[in-house]
Amino acid sequence: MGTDGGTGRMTSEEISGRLKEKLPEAVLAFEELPGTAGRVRFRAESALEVFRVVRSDLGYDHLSMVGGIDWVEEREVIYLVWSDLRRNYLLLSTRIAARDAHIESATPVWPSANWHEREAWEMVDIRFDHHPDLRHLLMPDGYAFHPLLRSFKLHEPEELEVKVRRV
Amino acid sequence: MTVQSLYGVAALVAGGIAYLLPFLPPWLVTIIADVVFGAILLAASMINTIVLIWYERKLLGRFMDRRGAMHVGYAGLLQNFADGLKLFRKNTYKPREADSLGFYGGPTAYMVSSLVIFGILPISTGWDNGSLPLSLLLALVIFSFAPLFIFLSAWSSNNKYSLMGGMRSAAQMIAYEVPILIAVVAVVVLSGSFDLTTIVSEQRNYWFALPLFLALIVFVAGMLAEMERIPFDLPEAEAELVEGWNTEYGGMLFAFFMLADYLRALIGSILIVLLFLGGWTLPSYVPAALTSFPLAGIFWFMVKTYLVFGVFVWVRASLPRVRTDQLLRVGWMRMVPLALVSVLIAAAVVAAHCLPVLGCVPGLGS
Amino acid sequence: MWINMGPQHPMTHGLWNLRVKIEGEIVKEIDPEMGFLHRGIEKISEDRHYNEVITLMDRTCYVAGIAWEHLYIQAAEQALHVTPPARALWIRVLCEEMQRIASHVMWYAAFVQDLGLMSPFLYGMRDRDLLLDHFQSFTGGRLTYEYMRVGGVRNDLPPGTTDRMRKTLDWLMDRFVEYDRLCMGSEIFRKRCDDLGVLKANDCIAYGVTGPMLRSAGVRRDLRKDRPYAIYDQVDFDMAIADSADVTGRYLVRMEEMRQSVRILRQVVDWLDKHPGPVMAPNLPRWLGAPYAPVGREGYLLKRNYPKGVGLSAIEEPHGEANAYVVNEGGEHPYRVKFRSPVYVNLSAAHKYLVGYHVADIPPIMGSVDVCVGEVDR
Amino acid sequence: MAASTEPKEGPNAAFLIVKPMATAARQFVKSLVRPSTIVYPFERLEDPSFREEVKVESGHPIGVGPIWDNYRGVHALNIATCISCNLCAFSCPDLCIEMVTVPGGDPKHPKKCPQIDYGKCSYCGFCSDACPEGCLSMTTRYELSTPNRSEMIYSPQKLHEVFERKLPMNPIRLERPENEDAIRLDAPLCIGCNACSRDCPTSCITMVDTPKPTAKPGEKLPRRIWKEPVINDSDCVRCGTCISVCPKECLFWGTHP
Amino acid sequence: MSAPAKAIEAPPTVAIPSAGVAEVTAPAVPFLEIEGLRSQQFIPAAKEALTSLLAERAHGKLIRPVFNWAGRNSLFPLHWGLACCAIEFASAFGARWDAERFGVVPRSSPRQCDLLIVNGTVTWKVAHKLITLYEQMPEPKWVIAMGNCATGGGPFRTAYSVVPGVDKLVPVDVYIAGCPPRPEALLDGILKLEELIRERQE
Repeated sequence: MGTDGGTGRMTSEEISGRLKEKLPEAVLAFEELPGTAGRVRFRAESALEVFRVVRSDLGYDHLSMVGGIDWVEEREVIYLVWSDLRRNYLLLSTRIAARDAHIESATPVWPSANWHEREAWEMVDIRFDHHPDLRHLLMPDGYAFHPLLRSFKLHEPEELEVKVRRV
Repeated sequence: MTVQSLYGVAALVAGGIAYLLPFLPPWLVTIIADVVFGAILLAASMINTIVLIWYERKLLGRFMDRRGAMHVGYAGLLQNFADGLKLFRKNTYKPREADSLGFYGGPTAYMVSSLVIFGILPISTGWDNGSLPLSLLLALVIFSFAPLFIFLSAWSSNNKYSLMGGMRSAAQMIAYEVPILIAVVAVVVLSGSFDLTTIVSEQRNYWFALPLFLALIVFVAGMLAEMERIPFDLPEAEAELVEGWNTEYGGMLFAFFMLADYLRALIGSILIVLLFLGGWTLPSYVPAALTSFPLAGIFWFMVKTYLVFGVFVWVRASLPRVRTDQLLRVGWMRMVPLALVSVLIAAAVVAAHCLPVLGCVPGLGS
Repeated sequence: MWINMGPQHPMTHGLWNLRVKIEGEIVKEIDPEMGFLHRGIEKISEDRHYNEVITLMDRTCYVAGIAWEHLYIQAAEQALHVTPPARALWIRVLCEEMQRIASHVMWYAAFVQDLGLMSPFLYGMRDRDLLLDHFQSFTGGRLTYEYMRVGGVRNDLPPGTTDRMRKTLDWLMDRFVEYDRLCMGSEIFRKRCDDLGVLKANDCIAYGVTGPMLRSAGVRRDLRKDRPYAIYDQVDFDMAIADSADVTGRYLVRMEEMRQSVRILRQVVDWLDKHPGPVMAPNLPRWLGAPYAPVGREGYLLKRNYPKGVGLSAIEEPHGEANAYVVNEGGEHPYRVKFRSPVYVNLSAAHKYLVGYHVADIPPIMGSVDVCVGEVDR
Repeated sequence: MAASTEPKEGPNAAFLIVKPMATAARQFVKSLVRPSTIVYPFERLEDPSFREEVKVESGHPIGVGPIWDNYRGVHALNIATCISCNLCAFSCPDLCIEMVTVPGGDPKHPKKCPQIDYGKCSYCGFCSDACPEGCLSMTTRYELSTPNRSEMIYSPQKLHEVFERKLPMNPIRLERPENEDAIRLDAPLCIGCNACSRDCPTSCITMVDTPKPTAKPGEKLPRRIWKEPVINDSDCVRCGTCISVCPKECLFWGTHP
Repeated sequence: MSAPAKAIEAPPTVAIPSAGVAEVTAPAVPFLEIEGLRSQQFIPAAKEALTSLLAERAHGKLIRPVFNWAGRNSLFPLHWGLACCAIEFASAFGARWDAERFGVVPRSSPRQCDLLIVNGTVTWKVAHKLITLYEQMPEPKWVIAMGNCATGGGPFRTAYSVVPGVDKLVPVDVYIAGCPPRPEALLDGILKLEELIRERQE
């Protein structure tokens, strides 16, 4: 969807080529995704390298969001990054096993990942290693559940009992 | 003792005193007269204050393109009486860790110190309760007690916001008291007296606002700070300190604060009218019909006071709040020089009067 | 001394807690505490049909409801492979720009009130009500519109809307002058706001700060220009940029954005007058519920094997850049909906622009961020 | 290309505050004539006097024209035309609509009409969009405060009272789409049980005889009634009741022929 | 200067002092009509007023209605914005609806409030703070649940973090339906509450 003709813009092929060249093992696949430059699937173990390359070599200096998706057996972490130079988005995604899901934190590369990762941890139960401050953000401290897991079901609350105010 | 028996006792005492009046010794009658006078003054000032609140609400409403209180009583006139009665009935909680003496004593002293000034201010010819030679100084001194009581009540209510509000109140005092006093010096130089009645009568030919316009500006700004109104309402800055120093106060104690605030606003307006706008007099060249009807003095006095207060409301509707350091800077770097200049102007006017050539300038003292 | 500013505090404009460590009147350390309004919107969305999520979007960001509808709808349409007709796109841009003005006016009202000046609050709410009246005239709601549907918008504009809109825009342009006189024309305002809450460009980018805060630092990024969605490449407008990176800069950027929005709206209204047409995509599958509300028995869709998809959208919301990520796994409900709230990220950088200033500066700085807790906590 | 954000109003006066105070004073004079406040219980925005164009000239931004017709307030239900199709309840995202029995139906097939809990309703209008008969629509009434939580549950009769008060209703009703999905029959599964035809709210399903096939040797014919439903698509409101009552799941949503 | 010139016929029960009457000088209070107070009608009038005031029903007939009138006409809501309804709450205080017409002025400190308008979704995280605020308000106090979230959780009632109705936490006096209610609906709710307070005085 991004318009062409600006300076410093790269086509998706160039990006994927650069990624493959820099990180031949970490990058698993490069897919087309409308509205973005593409979707990079990478190996979770080498997350930090991928982040560094995407940020410094490819120039994606703005991290838009970090999200977690629960695919029951495994969990997916998505990173949406934007480059002011290229004027487009790039989606990084990786899958990790649901059992003891953990991945390296992106905060050294993008400081704005801090709250996103806190939220992803408390909602989808993905632990971010070396995160500076991994505690509850939206739920109260000590909340034991991870609501955005598929196993967490919502239900209608029980009927209201209306108290009568004393006069 | 029930409420009913209180009524009874009060009525009995009042009836008895009225009945016994002719037979009492003169000193006692004087005391009773003073008490009655004081009570009437109290009632008058209270009613005036409450009407002032109504006036501000209505005026502020129009400045803000709305109507203000209008459904309680005719045009909302009874709104503030309802507020007062409601606050009178409300519970008053004292926070557990609060200091009793300061928590209850602070608002009371604040209220009382504001009320006392009304005993000093002259209202019209013959309504001056005896002219005191230093009534201006006395009024200003009592007027500047308030930050002490504010700080007292703020500290004793054991709340961080209150404490910060009290600290600000005490800190900003040094920003405005000095320029106010220097501006007053200009008035005193021009009028040659510390007596408010004399100051007013000195303005029979022209108001001091004309030569001392700079002093008027300084005095108005200082009074805004003294009354803790926008743009200088730092101690109760609602945006950052929830309600400032009265955060922990509810019920009647809060009503005391509100009333005393507006009492002080009234006093501030009255002081401006007395010092700069000719008090209850009009310049001697206005038609006599304007000043000859009964109670003309009080009428013009009230009109001026309410207009001056209207200016305060206008300022409130159009200016944001300054910061503490900015208030200090304004006080010392702008208001003090302006006040000093106005003292020089006053001295120049007096000197000009002393010169034989210009001695014909009317009304420059005697 | 640690102070809790919130959750009930006039500064917060919502439901969050700013813990501040002060020495004297100087802020030394801060710790925002969020989540007091966490309503689990992303979770509830997984239990709803695609169109039913729209009712949640209005409530996600309650000052810019229709912008969030637009955000979600774009992602959902991409995930569901639906293309709306052109007129629907223009109407959506009309809504979004109106909402931008309404949101900025609301921001103006609240922000200036933080500085102790009350009348702009009243003026702002008054002028915002005009825009809400327009919204009400064609969506039927004042704050919660429920107007957009997958594949278009619910209904066309009623006759006369565009003419009334032009008059309102003229009125608003006059009011913007008034706003500027009250703020920029006031020395106290300038003294309060200049060099306050400075967040330089490199910090903005590092912490992901977007929107007027970013543009006030001189960074030229506006998704409407850089990644034109809907029909923003067909309208003519300028990006509002300031260089001061402080509260005054944010004020100026927002005021200029309102003027540019009026400019966009005038073009959109002219276009809408000339190009009547359908506002809903034809041949939508019935279970998408357009124009009907979503109707379905549980599981009937499973027989149908609808193609899967992923939708990603990004819009320049009044507060900044918002993203939505919708995963369609072929079911009636979205498998996962993930949002990126701009205020959320702007708040997470709060220690960068709050520490070192006075306590009295916290309300204007936080006011200039334009906090909407609904979209932060979701 | 960037717009200039230079301050359009600089602080010009040496002493500071002239412009804002002049602005406030102008507003004061304007609102002395008539403030933009609506004296609510006595004046209402939905009154005809406010249905005028915006009065820019006089400075009173009250009302921008006929804004009220489309407002979504309390529902109005015409019980007489309600066909008990359940579509409103199914379309409600907040699950605030419950179908309750009202008098008027036969004992075997009781008439059910929506009962709306206004403590849950989010006024999205999906139910009135879904209503095939136009009997459930939204009025512009918005005053719903009550001291009792239970009074916020509006029974069908109460909703009918709202209807009888002839309040203005939402004028924009959505047209049915051209090519609508329709209900189709998976014929080999059908057992001819008549459940769909019996429960169809619009009686658009008729059971017609199907020829009983002759059994081949060794083959056992299914035990069934040799009838099949035929759906009249023009009368069908696509409520899906037949699908939910079908014991054999032989009805399904199909595309329009 | 005028001494009590007129001879006063004192009631017989009060003994007249013999000396010092002539020397009493009136105080310099120009506006106090002492003469009028001295009239003989004063004592019976005071007696009558006393008896009527002392009566048990006077309290109920005079004092309580006055305070009730005061209480219902000056409801100070707590300045607290929770969610979407807070925007409409603010609109109600805006220029167009101007809730201050009814004496409704928001205060930021719960000590000075007597009306808690719960204008939005209450989550479990904020629940105990809401209760604290309610308890900090001095009696008499009232609660309005504004909007569906406060009434019953609204569209979010199934969520894991939302209190399904604020009446589980504090006693609610008036519910206002709407999502969010229009500012008029809020004003209507406040007027309903005023009616409720009037009814409850008996």
